[in-house]
Amino acid sequence: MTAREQFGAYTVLRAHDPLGPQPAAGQFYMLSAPERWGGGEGERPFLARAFSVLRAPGGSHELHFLLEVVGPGTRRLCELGPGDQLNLLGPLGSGFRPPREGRAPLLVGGGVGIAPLAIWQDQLGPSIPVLVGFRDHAHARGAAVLSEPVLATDDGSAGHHGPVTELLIGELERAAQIEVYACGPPAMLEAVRALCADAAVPAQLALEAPMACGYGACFGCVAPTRSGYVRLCVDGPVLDAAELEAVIR
Amino acid sequence: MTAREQFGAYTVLRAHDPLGPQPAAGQFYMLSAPERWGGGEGERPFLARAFSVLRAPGGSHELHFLLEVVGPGTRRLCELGPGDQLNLLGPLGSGFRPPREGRAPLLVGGGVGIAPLAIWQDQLGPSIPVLVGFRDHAHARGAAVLSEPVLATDDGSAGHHGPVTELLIGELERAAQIEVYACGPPAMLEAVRALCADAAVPAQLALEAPMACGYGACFGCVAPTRSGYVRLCVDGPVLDAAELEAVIR
Amino acid sequence: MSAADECGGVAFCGLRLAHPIINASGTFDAIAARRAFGDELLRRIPFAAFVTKTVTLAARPGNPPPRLWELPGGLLNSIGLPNKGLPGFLERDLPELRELPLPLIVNVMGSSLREFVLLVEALAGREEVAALELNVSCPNVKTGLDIGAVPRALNSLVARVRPLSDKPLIVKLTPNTTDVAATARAAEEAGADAVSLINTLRGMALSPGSTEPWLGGVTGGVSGPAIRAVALAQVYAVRAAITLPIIGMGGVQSGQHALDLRRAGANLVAVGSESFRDPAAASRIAAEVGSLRVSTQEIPQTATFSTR
Amino acid sequence: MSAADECGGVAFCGLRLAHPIINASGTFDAIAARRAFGDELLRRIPFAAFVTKTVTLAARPGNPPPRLWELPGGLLNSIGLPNKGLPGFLERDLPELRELPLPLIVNVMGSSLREFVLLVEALAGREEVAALELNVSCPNVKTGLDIGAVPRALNSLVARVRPLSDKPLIVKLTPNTTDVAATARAAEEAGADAVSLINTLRGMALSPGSTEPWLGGVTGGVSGPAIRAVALAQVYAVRAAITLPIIGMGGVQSGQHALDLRRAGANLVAVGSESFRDPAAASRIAAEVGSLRVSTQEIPQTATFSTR
Ligand SMILES: Cc1cc2nc3c(=O)[nH]c(=O)nc-3n(C[C@H](O)[C@H](O)[C@H](O)COP(=O)(O)OP(=O)(O)OC[C@H]3O[C@@H](n4cnc5c(N)ncnc54)[C@H](O)[C@@H]3O)c2cc1C
Ligand SMILES: Cc1cc2nc3c(=O)[nH]c(=O)nc-3n(C[C@H](O)[C@H](O)[C@H](O)COP(=O)(O)OP(=O)(O)OC[C@H]3O[C@@H](n4cnc5c(N)ncnc54)[C@H](O)[C@@H]3O)c2cc1C
Ligand SMILES: Cc1cc2nc3c(=O)[nH]c(=O)nc-3n(C[C@H](O)[C@H](O)[C@H](O)COP(=O)(O)O)c2cc1C
Ligand SMILES: Cc1cc2nc3c(=O)[nH]c(=O)nc-3n(C[C@H](O)[C@H](O)[C@H](O)COP(=O)(O)O)c2cc1C
Ligand code: FES
Ligand code: FES
Repeated sequence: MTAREQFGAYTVLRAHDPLGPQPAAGQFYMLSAPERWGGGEGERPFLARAFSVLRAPGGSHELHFLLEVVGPGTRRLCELGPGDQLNLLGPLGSGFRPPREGRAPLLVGGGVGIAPLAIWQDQLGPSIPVLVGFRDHAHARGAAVLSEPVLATDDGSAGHHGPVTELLIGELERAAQIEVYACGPPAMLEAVRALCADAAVPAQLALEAPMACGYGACFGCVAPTRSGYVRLCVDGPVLDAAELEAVIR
Repeated sequence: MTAREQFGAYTVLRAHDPLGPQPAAGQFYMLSAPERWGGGEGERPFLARAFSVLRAPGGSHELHFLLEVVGPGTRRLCELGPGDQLNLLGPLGSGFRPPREGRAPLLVGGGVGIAPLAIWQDQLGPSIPVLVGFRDHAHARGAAVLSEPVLATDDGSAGHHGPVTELLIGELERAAQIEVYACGPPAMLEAVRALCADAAVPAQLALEAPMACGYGACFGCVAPTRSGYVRLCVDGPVLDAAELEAVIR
Repeated sequence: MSAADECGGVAFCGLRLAHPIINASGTFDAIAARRAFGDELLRRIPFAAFVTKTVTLAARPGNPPPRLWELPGGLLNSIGLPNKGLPGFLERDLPELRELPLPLIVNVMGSSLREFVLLVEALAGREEVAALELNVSCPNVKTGLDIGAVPRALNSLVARVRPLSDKPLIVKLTPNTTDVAATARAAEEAGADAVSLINTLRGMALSPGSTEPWLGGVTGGVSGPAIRAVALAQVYAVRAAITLPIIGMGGVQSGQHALDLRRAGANLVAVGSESFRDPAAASRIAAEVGSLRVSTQEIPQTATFSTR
Repeated sequence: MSAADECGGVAFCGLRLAHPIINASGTFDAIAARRAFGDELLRRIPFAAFVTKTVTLAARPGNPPPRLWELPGGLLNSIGLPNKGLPGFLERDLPELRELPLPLIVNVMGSSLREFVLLVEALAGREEVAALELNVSCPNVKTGLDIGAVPRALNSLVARVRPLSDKPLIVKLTPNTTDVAATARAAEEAGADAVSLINTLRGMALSPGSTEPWLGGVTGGVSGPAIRAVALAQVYAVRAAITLPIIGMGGVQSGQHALDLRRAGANLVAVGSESFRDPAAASRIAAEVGSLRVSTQEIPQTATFSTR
């Protein structure tokens, strides 16, 4: 761990990974703390936790992650400070693919789901538009990790008052010119999927599922697709929206 | 927790217990830390741990304990510092009984077993003789909790070179005038028991056994006596040597 | 206590209990606890009914020590059912236990059908006794396992002792079985009034650095959080199989855990190993169940114990 | 690797293994791991033999999600044996798995005697396959339980498939039974070459704040440290009952745990859930076993364990 920063309700952890490969946007790591994490004595958290790469500044060998505390694992990780060890396994999974010929990327994020959009924007360029939705003002402060985000909040405390998908609807007028990249809670992703499907806009969705291993060993992280269950850790987490009947749960 | 002090290989923990009753010498408490101790998530240490009262200065509502780190429970407790909460249940068990008519107390301790002898000496008076044995110099520094201890060490680094029972043998010349109070490892207690039995000297032995509850609920802490198994937490930990065939384990 | 008020009373086999939390057999000795904590215990006993440790016909010394081993999330015990035997229980323990302001459930175990008959007959007429629990599931004693794990044998046992007493008859099922629903059905068909589960899972530990078993009893029983998921599965399976009331137990440490067992089908919930960690744990758990049920933020006052 | 050098080789059913640590079926997908970690995996695979996830006759999608729930000291899974089915396995997986520089053990499960026969027949002639493991113990699939828990049924099954193949036949016993020694004896008498245990214990979790089961498959299997003491007891009981080699597993997280299982009677030790926490865990464990053996002189050399 090299640094820990707070962005409203979110925590950014920075870690030094001198030997690891450069991750692609949309890939993730399994993180755990070496102490007070299972470690032979069996407490919960027991399994490592999955986190998208927020940012991996070229040449720095640094990895940044954006965390929201929702349970014992995220709580424990957010206690770590500079100098503490952080166990990491990755990069894992397959990330975002470049947009189809003739289409410009449009990024859409909800809550902590903005994480993979930051590294994607780093690669695509800071002027790539990104629409982001948050619960409230404290969460909206997380938008600071992005370049020129267009904001929406559920409670109207910052930006557009309403779900981020209302912002997306406006953009779908350019249906023939865009490709959507989205990450966020299931309900948001399902709304994005349905809107894009109706507008015939291709979309790449970064999904989530509870993961025990992150490298295809447990078959625990499946999502239903048109061709059956797929393991999100090896066949995702980014899936083409066309593969999905719906984003569930 | 009000203070933590180091005596060589031993740690003294002081805790404030404003509402608790005054413990008797030889009684014990079950101690645990409120955090990182089972607490709904199931790590080890899971059960509380038993510790003799080292000292309970009258009127101070303070309890002192002497700990040697031997595993996860003692390690965790010795991490606590002033201001940290300490869970305690007690005083538990029955302590030392006064010496029989016409006999003067002689205290004999081994290692961390000196703990209950300190509070007993506090009550009986600082001139009561106490013989103590330790592994080596670092452990012998624990003797500082006693008043005018006569020392023995296994490696000869302090005091008599040999087991504390060799010091006891000399004292047994006054067989008709003394009553022995002993606490220490099983092998030492067994030697004390056998020597006292041979010399017809009454002895009270503070025994140990792994304890799950400390208040008679689990039947886990039994020691074999002439009248069958007894629970050390409620029928001890101090037993009359005459009740024992031998101190085992 | 306030937990009881908030929960409202609970009916169980004709008994009226203040709240749904009782103790698990063998994990709380009210007589020893009264010695340790004084008469205050009688007023503040954290359970809504008191279950005795298993009583056998003849006195038993229990297993040689060591009897305990700590596990990740629990403990392993081979206590071996030490008890004074039926005559000792009737003469020495029962007079003390009747002073508890609670319904008394006596847990018994025989090493043969005949012993079970003698035990039930002897207790049938004691008005101090509110209900009987048959331990057919203790993993440390061969007979318990055999009877409790074979539906046919269990049916015969329960059918044989059923007519001997009007008192509610609770059958404590063994968890070390392939199909706990089948044994629950056997108990129901034979006329049991309730079942309780789960007892401990058979487990073992080796002495550090040796091939010798650590426990004096060689194998022991696993209890505590480590068995909670197994308990939930078995209670759920039994609830689907029978309509009798169920006493659920296994790794309960909080009101949430108790509520989960109730949601899985238990009517009462017993607290076992958690009482070792805190003698007042059941009181806290009952209060938590109460507040979870009425969904209030305020945690009622719970009992704590101090020794005198 | 050094673990192998320090341990010396291990003989198991005629196979020569570099060390005594293998993977538990269904807890390591070598094909997916190679995609994730690259060809380096082939050189650094932490096991001394590779056991496949259970293969069934027809392809199975597995259970609906959620499939995982974390426990104090372990996890609960209801994966539901997703796999490509026998034809898919032979065509797509086997060519990739044969590239592993390790003996390959194929784990199979049928939903009937006939399916088991077809599975064993189909694999009997494949020289890529070093041994077969019969999964008669998966708690998520009804048939597995039924056959594996009834000694007579298990005996018939093993006796029926035994003549179909010269390959070592390992029977993976169910732990959800009253008497695992009886099922082990049934497997031995029917001609099995080894047994493996324990599979997961049946467990369950509820969705937070609801009476609905959390897992898509309703109940699941408990694995990890929470079941370690149960595994030790069952391996010990089986060792006392049979002379066949045993593959012990359940909650192994360290060389000490592996050594404990060996001391209780296991010849090989399989690492399961711990690999989820760290894909190289088995490699560390093998190294720890090696160094523990060297430094602990009093441990007797077993027949199956010789230095080369
Ligand atoms: C590919 C991927 C990328 C991700 N990227 C990010 C990211 O960049 N930033 C981020 O903050 N998060 C990210 N997540 C989510 C993150 O992994 C989870 O928030 C984290 O695992 C939660 O762990 P926890 O221990 O804090 O909470 P948990 O206690 O595990 O709770 C999380 C949820 O799990 C359920 N739950 C509760 N108890 C249990 C239990 N015992 N067993 C199983 N489930 C339970 C509940 O629904 C609960 O709300 C990502 C997930 C995936 C799969
Ligand atoms: C009445 C009484 C008074 C005591 N007074 C004192 C005192 O004043 N000062 C003091 O320092 N100590 C005292 N003790 C001893 C103290 O309780 C133990 O040292 C303590 O419980 C050790 O806990 P641990 O977690 O540190 O070590 P543990 O890991 O519990 O190890 C202690 C020993 O237990 C065994 N062990 C190892 N693993 C396990 C396991 N999983 N389950 C069970 N046993 C295991 C081993 O033999 C090991 O050496 C007293 C004990 C009693 C009963
Ligand atoms: C130390 C100990 C002693 C026990 N003694 C008995 C007993 O005498 N009779 C009985 O029926 N169950 C006995 N049990 C089993 C408990 O009643 C209970 O079924 C089991 O411990 C599971 O609950 P828990 O996880 O809350 O402890 C005992 C359990 C423990 C831990
Ligand atoms: C996610 C998961 C999937 C499993 N799949 C299988 C399987 O397909 N076939 C099988 O025989 N056992 C399966 N098992 C059981 C393991 O092989 C092993 O018996 C059990 O997990 C105990 O070992 P552990 O505690 O080290 O995980 C699975 C276990 C887990 C946790
Ligand atoms: S997390 Fe284990 S297979 Fe995906
Ligand atoms: S420690 Fe539980 S009875 Fe003594």
